[in-house]
Amino acid sequence: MRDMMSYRYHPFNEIVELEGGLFQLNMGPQHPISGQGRFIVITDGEIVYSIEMDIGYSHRGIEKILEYRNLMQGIVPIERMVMLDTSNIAMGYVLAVEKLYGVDVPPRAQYIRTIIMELNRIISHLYALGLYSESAGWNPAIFLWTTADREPILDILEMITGARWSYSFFIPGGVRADLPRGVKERILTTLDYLENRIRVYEDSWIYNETFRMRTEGMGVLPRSKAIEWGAAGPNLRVSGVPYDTRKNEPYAAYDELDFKIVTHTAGDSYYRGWARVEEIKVSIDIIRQAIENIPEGRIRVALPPKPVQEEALARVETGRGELNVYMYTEGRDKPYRVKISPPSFRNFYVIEQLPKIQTIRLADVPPLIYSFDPWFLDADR
Amino acid sequence: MKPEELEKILKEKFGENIFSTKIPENKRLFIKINGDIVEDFATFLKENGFDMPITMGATDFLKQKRIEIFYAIWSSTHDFVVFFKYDVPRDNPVIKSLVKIWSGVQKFERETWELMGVDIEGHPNLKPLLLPEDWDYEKEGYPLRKDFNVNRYMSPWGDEKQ
Amino acid sequence: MFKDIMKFIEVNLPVLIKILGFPGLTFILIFLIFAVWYQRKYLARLMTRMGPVHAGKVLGWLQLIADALKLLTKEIIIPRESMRKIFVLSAGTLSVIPATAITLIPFAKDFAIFPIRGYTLPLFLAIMTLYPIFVVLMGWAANNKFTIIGAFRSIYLDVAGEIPLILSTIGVMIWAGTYDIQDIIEAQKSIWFVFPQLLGFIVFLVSFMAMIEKVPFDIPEAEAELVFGYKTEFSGALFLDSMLGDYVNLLAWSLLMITLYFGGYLGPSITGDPIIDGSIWTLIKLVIVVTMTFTIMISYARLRIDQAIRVGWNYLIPLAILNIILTIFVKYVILGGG
Amino acid sequence: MTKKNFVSRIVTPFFVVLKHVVNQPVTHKYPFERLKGFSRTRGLITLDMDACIGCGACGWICPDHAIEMKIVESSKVTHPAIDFLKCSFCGMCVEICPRNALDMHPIVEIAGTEYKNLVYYPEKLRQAPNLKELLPMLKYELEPVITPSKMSYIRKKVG
Repeated sequence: MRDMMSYRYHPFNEIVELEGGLFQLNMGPQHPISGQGRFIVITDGEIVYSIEMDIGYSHRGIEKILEYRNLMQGIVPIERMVMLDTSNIAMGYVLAVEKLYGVDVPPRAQYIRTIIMELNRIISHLYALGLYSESAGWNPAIFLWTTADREPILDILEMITGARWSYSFFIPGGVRADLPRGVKERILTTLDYLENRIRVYEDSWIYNETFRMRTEGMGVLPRSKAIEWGAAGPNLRVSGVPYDTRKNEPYAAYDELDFKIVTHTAGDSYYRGWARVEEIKVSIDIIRQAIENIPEGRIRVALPPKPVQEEALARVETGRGELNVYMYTEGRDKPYRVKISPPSFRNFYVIEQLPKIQTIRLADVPPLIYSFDPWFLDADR
Repeated sequence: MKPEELEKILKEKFGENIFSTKIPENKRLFIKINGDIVEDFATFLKENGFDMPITMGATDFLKQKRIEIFYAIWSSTHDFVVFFKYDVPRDNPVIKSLVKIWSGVQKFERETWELMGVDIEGHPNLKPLLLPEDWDYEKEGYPLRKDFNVNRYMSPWGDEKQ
Repeated sequence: MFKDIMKFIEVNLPVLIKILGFPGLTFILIFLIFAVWYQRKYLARLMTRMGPVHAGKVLGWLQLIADALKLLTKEIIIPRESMRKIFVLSAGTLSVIPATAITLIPFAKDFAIFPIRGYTLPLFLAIMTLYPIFVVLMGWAANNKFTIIGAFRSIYLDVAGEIPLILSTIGVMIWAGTYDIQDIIEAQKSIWFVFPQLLGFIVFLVSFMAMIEKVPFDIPEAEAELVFGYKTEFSGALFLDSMLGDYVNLLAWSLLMITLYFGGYLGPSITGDPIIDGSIWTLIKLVIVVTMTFTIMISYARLRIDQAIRVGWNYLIPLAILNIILTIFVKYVILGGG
Repeated sequence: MTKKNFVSRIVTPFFVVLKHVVNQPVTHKYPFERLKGFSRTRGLITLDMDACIGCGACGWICPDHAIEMKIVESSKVTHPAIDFLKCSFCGMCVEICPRNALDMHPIVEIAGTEYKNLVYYPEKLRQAPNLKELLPMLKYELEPVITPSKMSYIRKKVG
């Protein structure tokens, strides 16, 4: 059909001299800031002409694995897509199955799901803040503070679900267990502690002159381009598109809780970081409301034997952005085809296109990339 | 605009080329269209405010000898998703790239080309994306196809040898 | 032959003790070990973690010696296409320059290695300006794309950092009315120069961070994209030398800051013997300045090279000149000339 | 853009960082201290051989095919053997077992130098090894970070 084998990548971490004084810089998988992937930067030493995100290093073929797992087993592989907010990712899969089988989940399960998803979103945003500050050249203080501040939340989640990150707590039809005793008071106290810590992050990070100088006006994503290239999550909202899946297409208990969408029109790297801190505050509100008026009742409902729909597209707001799960089934217990469109996959495309519309310096490449909160495992599937 | 109104407009414009439409819930419109009219169907959607591509992929139907290509486009003005799909013969699938209309689908098409083996015309940079560079398509086959032999990758249980 | 050496030692024993002893070689080595250990423990404490604990029962002090030994035993890799001699020599001489500058600093009244009087402050600054030249030599000799970029950035930064620093020291010289470091300290008996010279101190502090290349100005070794800048090619003992160079540079500049702004060895007497008192006070102030440096190092983001230069040229140099004018105005017009 | 003026944006980070000196380090010195798990923590799986009727439901539900049914001489039925290299501790086997024969303990110190000794046959699954045996250097187990005493401190401080 065509000869794919002829395409040869350059070996890792090698600087390749191109013509016209340019050289190709491989910030390869072994680079201190690149994470599990590689980005190839073509630059002349100062100005970056093209960034290419080379993904695929941790491609496990989750879409193929899901075709060999029944609906209950499918939760565990899909959580491995992003270790940071597994409950949001699992919610995507579970929502798609519930749409196929037309299940209406009891309200108490919906509230428990919302609490766990918001707790998970806080963890994911905190980790993203840590990585972003590290890439902007910070000594790893903020990274370690955020890691230390995630511990109380991980304890709560371990108390409820039994695991620190791979909860596999949501199943099609509800949740696996009810809230244990004493978790309500512990959550409220931890949220107070977190609110106190958020003020510290604002003072020492967001309203910090050197950070503002370093990231303001850098990597501006205009509204039209954000929509055309398909940015996802805070990166979209900060460029002036007020789209939040929890608000536009409410799932779980989001329609009964009122919260504001964090939006801005500047669309540069500074505000992508700022938006994540604001979203942590919004998540804290949501958890407080959910904890206050959580209804009593059942936590789980059995799936009907036969699916009502043949195919369904579920959209869920994960920490990194909006995850779309398309599922096609032929009535058997294993889904026939699951297509996952992760947020980082689309954010990487936006990162690759940005140098075409704006001059970006070599020193700005890591903060620019980490302002999009990239997650190579998420993009690789 | 609501999904029902768009459905009516599309029915008038494309008539019999639209095989089936479905509105399972308030913000979705599933459409099955004929493969030939994809280009102007897409441009028509783009003019009506459907500007953000969110998913693009392909499903392999081994028994019916066809591959179903699907696109999902969200509209920032009408705030709902159009999910249109069309069929392509399975033995030699060739589709036209929609990158000129929605540049966001470029990476999705690249991935579909690589994993499903669907040849795409007019795509700016068809390079391997997820699979290793030395992936031998003749011996291994395309991963997302149903006739892909998965057992080679199953690791044995415990201490039994393969 | 042996007899003359013995005679030579007896004749200038006190100077030898000073050179090899307190303000000289052993002090610098001990300071290196202390500074690196203190940095790791203090930064760890700020990041709410432990820092080295296990090596050496008490607070992991043995960790540094273990690191040093590890580095010394590592094999020295010299890149094939680099200039061999310059590559090896430049790393070694990096710490010599700030060490020679420290000899001028008095740790107590008339207690400096070279107790010369007269133009000691300009001499100190003249020696310290040699440091960036050797850094560039290192980067250039390694002949690797990363280190060359790192070396160039180091030149831009040093130019942008040094001029405001020297201008702010001029402010101090005018205020004290002398060129000599010891006289400047004596003039601070009434009040430390930090308060009258506050504007000059701010300029000095910012360019001080630029000179010792710590965050927010540690662009030459920005790990983020250049994988450690001009020190990338050094391994084993050479890496230890360049690290030594860094910390002695930090020692030299912080000693200058203490003498100019925090009244060098002045302070209420503890043991009565002026030499010991002066040294204790100098060391206390040194620890405070080093702590402040590490805190600054951790609480700001790294600036891009063009931003750092813009800060240097657009803000620091005008401020320094303004400071000089103000000092002249206040000293000669209001106070009628000291 | 920011609610604070220019000078405070330079000075406040310094003092915010300095205030952290008083905080206690949060590091656990692992082999000597260990984080105590909760009642629901999903760790080592143990099997009650008498209750197990060998139905194989756990083997069927396991998402990672980590459970195989093995013949045991001393009992008439087959019992599950777990390959802990594949197990992802999702706890579905424990949940689906009709006789509640499988149980999970907050022990996560499952390690082995060889592939073989990570495959637990039914006899080895019978009783959970106690912690002292796994971690000889263990001095004490730590309460989770937000302990009841710390909760009261936070509530007082935050008010």
